[in-house]
Amino acid sequence: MAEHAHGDHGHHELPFWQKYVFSTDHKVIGIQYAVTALFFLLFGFCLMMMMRWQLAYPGQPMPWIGTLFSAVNMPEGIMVPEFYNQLGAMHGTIMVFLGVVPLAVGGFGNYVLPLQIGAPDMAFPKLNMASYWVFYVGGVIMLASFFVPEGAAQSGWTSYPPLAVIAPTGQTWWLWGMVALITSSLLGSVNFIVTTVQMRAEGLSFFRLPFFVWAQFVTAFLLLLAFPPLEAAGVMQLMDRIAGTSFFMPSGLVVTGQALDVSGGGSPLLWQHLFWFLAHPEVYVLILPAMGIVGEIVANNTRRPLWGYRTLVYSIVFLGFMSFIVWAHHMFMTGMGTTISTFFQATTMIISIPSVIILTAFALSLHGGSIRFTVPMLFCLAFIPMFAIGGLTGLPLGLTASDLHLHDTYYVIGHFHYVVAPGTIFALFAGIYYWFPKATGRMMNDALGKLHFWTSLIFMNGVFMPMMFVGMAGVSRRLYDQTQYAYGAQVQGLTAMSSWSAWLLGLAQIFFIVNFFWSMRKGKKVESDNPWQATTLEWATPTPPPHGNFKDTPRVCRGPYEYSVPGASSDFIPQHASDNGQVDQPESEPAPTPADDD
Amino acid sequence: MAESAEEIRKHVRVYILVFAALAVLTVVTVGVSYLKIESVAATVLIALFIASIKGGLVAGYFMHLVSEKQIIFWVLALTVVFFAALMLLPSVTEFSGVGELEGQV
Amino acid sequence: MSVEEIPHTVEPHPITGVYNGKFGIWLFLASEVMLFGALFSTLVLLRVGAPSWPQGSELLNVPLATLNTFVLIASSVTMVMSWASLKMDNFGRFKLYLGLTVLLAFVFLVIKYFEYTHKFHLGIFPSTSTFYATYFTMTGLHGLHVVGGIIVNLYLLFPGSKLWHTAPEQFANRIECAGLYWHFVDLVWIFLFPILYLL
Amino acid sequence: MQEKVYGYWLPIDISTHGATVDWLINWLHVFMVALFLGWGVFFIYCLVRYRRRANPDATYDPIKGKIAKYVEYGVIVVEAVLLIGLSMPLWADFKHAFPDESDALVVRVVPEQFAWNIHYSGTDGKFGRTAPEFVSADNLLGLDPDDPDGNDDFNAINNLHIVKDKPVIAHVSSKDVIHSFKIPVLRLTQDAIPGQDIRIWFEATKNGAFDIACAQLCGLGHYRMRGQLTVESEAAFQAWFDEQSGAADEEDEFSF
Ligand code: HEA
Ligand code: HEA
Ligand code: CUA
Ligand SMILES: [Cu+2]
Repeated sequence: MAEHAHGDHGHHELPFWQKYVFSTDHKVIGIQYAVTALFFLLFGFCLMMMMRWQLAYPGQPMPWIGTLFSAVNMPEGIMVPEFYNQLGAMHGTIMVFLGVVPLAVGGFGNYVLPLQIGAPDMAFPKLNMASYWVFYVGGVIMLASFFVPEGAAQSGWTSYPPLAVIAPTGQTWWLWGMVALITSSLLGSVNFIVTTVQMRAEGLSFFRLPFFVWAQFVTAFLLLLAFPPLEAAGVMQLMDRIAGTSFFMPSGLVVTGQALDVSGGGSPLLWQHLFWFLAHPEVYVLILPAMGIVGEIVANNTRRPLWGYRTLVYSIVFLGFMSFIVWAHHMFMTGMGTTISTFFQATTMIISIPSVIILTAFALSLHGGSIRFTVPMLFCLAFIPMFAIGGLTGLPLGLTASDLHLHDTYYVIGHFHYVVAPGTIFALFAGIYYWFPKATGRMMNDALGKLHFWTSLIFMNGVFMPMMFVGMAGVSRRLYDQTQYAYGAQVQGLTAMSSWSAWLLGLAQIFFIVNFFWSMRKGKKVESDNPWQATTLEWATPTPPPHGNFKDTPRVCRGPYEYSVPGASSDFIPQHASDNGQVDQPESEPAPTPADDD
Repeated sequence: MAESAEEIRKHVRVYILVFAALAVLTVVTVGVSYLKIESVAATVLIALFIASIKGGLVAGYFMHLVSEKQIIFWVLALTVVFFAALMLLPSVTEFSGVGELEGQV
Repeated sequence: MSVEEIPHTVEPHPITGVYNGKFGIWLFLASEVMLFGALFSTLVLLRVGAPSWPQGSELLNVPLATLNTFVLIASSVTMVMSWASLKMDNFGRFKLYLGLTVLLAFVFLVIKYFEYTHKFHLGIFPSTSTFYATYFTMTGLHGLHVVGGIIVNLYLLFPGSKLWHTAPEQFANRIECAGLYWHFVDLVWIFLFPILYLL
Repeated sequence: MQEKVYGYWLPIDISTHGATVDWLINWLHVFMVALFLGWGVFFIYCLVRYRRRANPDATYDPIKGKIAKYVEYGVIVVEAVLLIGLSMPLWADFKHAFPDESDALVVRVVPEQFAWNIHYSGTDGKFGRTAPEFVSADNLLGLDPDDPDGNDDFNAINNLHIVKDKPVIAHVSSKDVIHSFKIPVLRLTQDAIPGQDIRIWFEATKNGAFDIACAQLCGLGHYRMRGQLTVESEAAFQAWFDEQSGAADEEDEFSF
């Protein structure tokens, strides 16, 4: 962020704290989000690297690091099960709500979306700032919860009651934290939708929007409509914990030999419904912006238009819509009848189709391209097969008959990490490498980037591929020590392999962290405002973009990916360029109809 | 939305009418509830029906939905779809499941 | 010089026909619909699943709640009147109506306060039964929305109203948005009232 | 000869319904791998053929051709077939086509943190009434002492004994939090939800001792919530059953 200071063009000076701390500029807020989120990603990953020790070498003291922790959590360096559960729950929560969503939506969305639509800022800059700071508070609450008596939340990121209701104080903090995070996302999503609908530059009809903007737009609707039910559920779980209500507590509970003193009459499954009503759309919130980033970078680096732009757009809109009615595939094993389970299996199968189409379109975009293997492109290219593995392994989970064996095993962990880690995280890395020059005026180092890429790719697979087999063997997730079971002991070797890969993956990130900070000060300066020779509007601004973004309000004359247009003088025509004397409307485009939203 | 003062004055008359209607309907709801209708379904339906009319009046006139722009409708239509899913599916799932709710341990 | 003004804060967008704030507040209300939707869904699920469920009218104070319904409806009317007064350029009347709205909102809360404390005196708390849990949670959350509305309206009534003298249209828009929110709070109550108290 | 029970893929299957599950899992994976490899070949081909050096000028027009579309339709068809042809019937069978209670062994599975209480009805074949208020350290199930049906009931903690080739009906519930009753070799998972009584059934086809696992996070002891499934012959089972049930009866005698 400090780097950002140099690039400012110094008109109407604001005091430091208004410019960089309580800023209302979408770019500053975007960077604040991104940096905070990167910190959390690293933190969440560190939690996981600790857990991986216990998984690989159950019950053995953790060398060196183990001694840093209190005797409550790690007596003689050995992790206790409570602490393992805390780390697991917080890893999930932090990665999803404090890492990926803030980076993908808060960071990239805030920074790039207004630029790509040619807007001077977000529609509600103050709200935008509020959204960041509410997020920040949520993050602080989450972190602080590690220090309350008996530690942080330990009932999984899903916080299923009754367990979560009878859990120690950390859970209450988790709930307050979630309330803050959800509120922040809501504020953000209102802003994104209004900005996209109301503030597109002249000529930028909906079907000329970059794919990334579409992805963010659909994502915003998911955040807007899926998050409130969890907020309500969170409030109810808080009531259960604080006011002693029984929303999620059935009658007749006997905990550790004591009849529980609650009125009863609640339903534990109700929580699961409300949670997954949020959390399934949420997983698409994790993937859609990633797909958007990949779309941008693939088009840019193949030097040809994305294959089937409209199909892609329809696919993500459909994906967003469907994601609201598949949630119960997380609940197949709760005793669901045939009719309902068939309904949810069918919707789950249906929702996989648009993903297939999107991936197909990306792959077809390569055909006939002139592919530049830049660092961002490498990450995107890896995204495609990695997401495919993650997506394909979703299919056996989506059918009850196979989920019967695979539910809540490491196979599930493998499935979704393939989509979120070598999938989303790779796309986010790609986005950082890609937009870094816009934000800082300097390129990131290529050699370090390539090292980062290849090591990450290898070790990511080393972490998650073994999990598929561990899960197939039947090993449950959230298991402190799988050697307790004969079939777990059998595959312990694979688990150890995962762990070693995870630690190596951690080391591989050093390339990135060094590159990130080094390039900020010492990276090669960009020679033009458009170092990737891209078409979209964010490259039409000065570098870094000043407050207010554009020198002159851009006027858009064409679609987003006009690369290698036959007969054009260069292999790309920016969206706002009006060369060849052409001013407007090369093809007959219907007037923008904002009504066809998700 | 540059409405003339004259139009606004017309609006005001509508607001007063709506207010009256809402007041009357409130009395009706309460009144009906004292009738102690046997069928639970009927009671619920009547109550919800009246509430919907009242809600419709508020949304339609106070919130100007009757003359609102398309885009607002699209947003609301979408919301209504998911609202319906949220209202129906959890209960349907729970009560068509194979489990029986039991007081027993 | 760069472009700095955010378009359509006041002027409606030529295609959508609405200004940013109005679109934003409607989106926000859409999310509120889902928020309360989850609570209503909870009520339905718990109620259908319960072996027996009390009749609200036998446990809760229907006359007070009916009175509160009138209060809230009246405040909705004054709210919309305050906006209409602005549109008719009558700032004084606007202040009167908005002040009334805030006052009525306070009345609502005071009545609610009596209802709650009465229950507490009887030893009835949210933990008493799932019926009371839903009652207190739903009305409590609604009450918080009322408080939010009061804060916004008070702001617009006093410090915020300066805007009228510099940007009357923008100020009227703000009142409209505040009004939309306020009517929504009223609307939620219109459903809460029969569902909790009468059924 | 010792057959390998557990390995790097599915464990052995000793259930009557497991074959379908395994068939689905295996063929679905073949399909997935085929799809992935098919796409992979195309993908790699593109990367090599259309790298910048080999193809300095990109083509503007999208490639035509129907193959991608056919593949997509193919995916739809396969998914539909698997859903309608396999998953649905299996689920219907598993959830609704229960064997007759008289032909089956009926047990109640009532887990708690962190053990599996397996409630057998005893020789009288009737389960005694249970209620939370009766739960104590030596009455983990909360059997009502006044209910004669419960006298010979017994609780085989962490020990599920069943008979080979005889269907079992289990009523799965929970005393405290949600657990999940998982027996990998039976291809069985059923969440145990407090306040609900969920009926499942299965049938084992091989003798032996196998692991029962808890598949739902239930607290700090989740990882060690292991039970043992013993599948044995009718005779062996009966001997064990009579012994347990008699012992339970005697115990009750003392306490009255
Ligand atoms: C970004 C996140 C993300 C995404 C995109 C998905 C996508 C999908 N998920 Fe996943 N899922 C999660 C995150 C995600 N999931 C998480 C976090 C959990 C666990 C939560 C918890 O319990 O803690 C979970 C759990 C989960 C379950 C519950 C399992 C259980 O608990 O028993 C199920 C079941 O149906 C499921 C199904 C699916 C399906 C069918 C898709 C589909 O949308 C996938 C569609 C994609 C494809 C089918 C790929 C097609 C591609 C090709 C065919 C191209 C081929 C190749 C090349 C181009 C090279 N997921
Ligand atoms: C977005 C979501 C996300 C992401 C990205 C990850 C990433 C990873 N996860 Fe996680 N995981 C979850 C979401 C996620 N996870 C969830 C929801 C659960 C379930 C929790 C539960 O059971 O309740 C889970 C559970 C889970 C488990 C199972 C635990 C158990 O069941 O007991 C394991 C086991 O190995 C694991 C491992 C990993 C690993 C090795 C990574 C690695 O891929 C991590 C790689 C991380 C990076 C590569 C970050 C790099 C960041 C930087 C380098 C920052 C640089 C900083 C600056 C420049 C300032 N995860
Ligand atoms: Cu019991 Cu996990
Ligand atoms: Cu899902």
